[in-house]
Amino acid sequence: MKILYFAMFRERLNRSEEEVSPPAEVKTVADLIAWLRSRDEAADLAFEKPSLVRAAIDTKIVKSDALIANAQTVALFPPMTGG
Amino acid sequence: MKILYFAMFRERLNRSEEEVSPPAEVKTVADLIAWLRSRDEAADLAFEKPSLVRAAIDTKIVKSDALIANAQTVALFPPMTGG
Amino acid sequence: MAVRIQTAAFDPGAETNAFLKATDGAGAAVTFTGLVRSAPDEPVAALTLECYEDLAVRQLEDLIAAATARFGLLAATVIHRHGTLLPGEPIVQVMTLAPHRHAAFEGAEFLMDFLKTDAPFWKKEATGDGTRWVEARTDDDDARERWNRT
Amino acid sequence: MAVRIQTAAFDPGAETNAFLKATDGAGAAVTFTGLVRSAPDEPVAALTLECYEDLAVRQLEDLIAAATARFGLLAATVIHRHGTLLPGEPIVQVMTLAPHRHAAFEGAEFLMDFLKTDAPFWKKEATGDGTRWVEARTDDDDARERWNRT
Repeated sequence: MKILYFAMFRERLNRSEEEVSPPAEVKTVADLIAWLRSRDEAADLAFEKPSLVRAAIDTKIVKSDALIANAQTVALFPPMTGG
Repeated sequence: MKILYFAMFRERLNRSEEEVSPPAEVKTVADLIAWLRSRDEAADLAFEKPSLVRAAIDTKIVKSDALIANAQTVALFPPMTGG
Repeated sequence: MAVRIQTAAFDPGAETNAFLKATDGAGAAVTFTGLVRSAPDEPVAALTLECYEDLAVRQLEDLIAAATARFGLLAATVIHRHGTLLPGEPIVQVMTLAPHRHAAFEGAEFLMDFLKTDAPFWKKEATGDGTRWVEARTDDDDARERWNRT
Repeated sequence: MAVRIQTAAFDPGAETNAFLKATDGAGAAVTFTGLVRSAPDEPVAALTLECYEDLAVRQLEDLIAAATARFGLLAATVIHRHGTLLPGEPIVQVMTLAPHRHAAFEGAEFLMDFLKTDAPFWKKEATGDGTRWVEARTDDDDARERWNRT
């Protein structure tokens, strides 16, 4: 599964994407974020406010309880500031 | 005093302006319209619905009770349809 | 702040670009362009606008001053044509510049809503059945009236 | 209906004129242009926009489809830049075409209000004090929310 990071998350993690293979008990976007935080101090800091993490699965915006099974790409990003 | 006519009024009266000298008892725009109607069958028809006559005195829009003393130019026109 | 009343055609995009020359402190610009409309159910061959030019300039300058004060506009311009126009041709263009988008949008809508009922232009449509003066619309009065409620 | 995401600069007026090429049945066109804002009290040296392009195209196409259905638009286009922009440069342009003016205005405002919160762009400002990510504004959420009430 590919994870994409944008904006402040990309900067704090110093990478724009990575391939990960989370264990079977990581079922939702919220689980995935918790698992990423458990692996890595930079990720722990970047995602310390879960209310400020937005996600998309395969270019569709989802809520944090969305299931990641079958996801090819999960994008994690801060609230959007377009326009 | 110069009277200007616009749009449907100009067409019905077949003139865009004229010089008039109303008698002293013609004090307001409404009086002026009534006096114009009394003089002329075309004007009588053109101004038969007073609620559809708008007026400006010296390029300032006024109500029908506005006084015409000191007016140099009185314009009479239908409701505006700009834009 | 500028008002232009003219019979000549104007170029909507060139006017917008000229308007956007001075944008200090601006974050938002709105251009409204009104076009001669001809629809299959209401075909119009041509539209002729008559104008009381001296009064139109005065009314539009007053409207721009009111919109500028009310919405904090940085600039506003109104261009209005008269004479005979064909379907698809621009009749009117209102442009507003503001620090933020709501002011720019509201300023432009305010100007258009008042312009419809308070600027001395009169429209005559030519259709297959001859010509007729366009009547003032009560929904234009309603659109204008909403600004007195808010 | 068109969405363009690009790093290249665009010409606001030329885009409006291209958009106004096909105006059958249209009476009203609105162009909104968002500019990089630098004010004396909040000076900005440059603004860098980051974008998730595949998601942005999808989100903007969905927003245009929603606005078109809701307001009966005849056409709508969104152009959005990313990369580094200087004060006064256009960031975003939304254009709508409709039979009448309220639909054109409302369609453009709807698109801008949703674009602010639902299009995956992130802004980073460079000022005299360094750079900082622009935080999402709660009044942008409020602006978006009003369309769910009406």
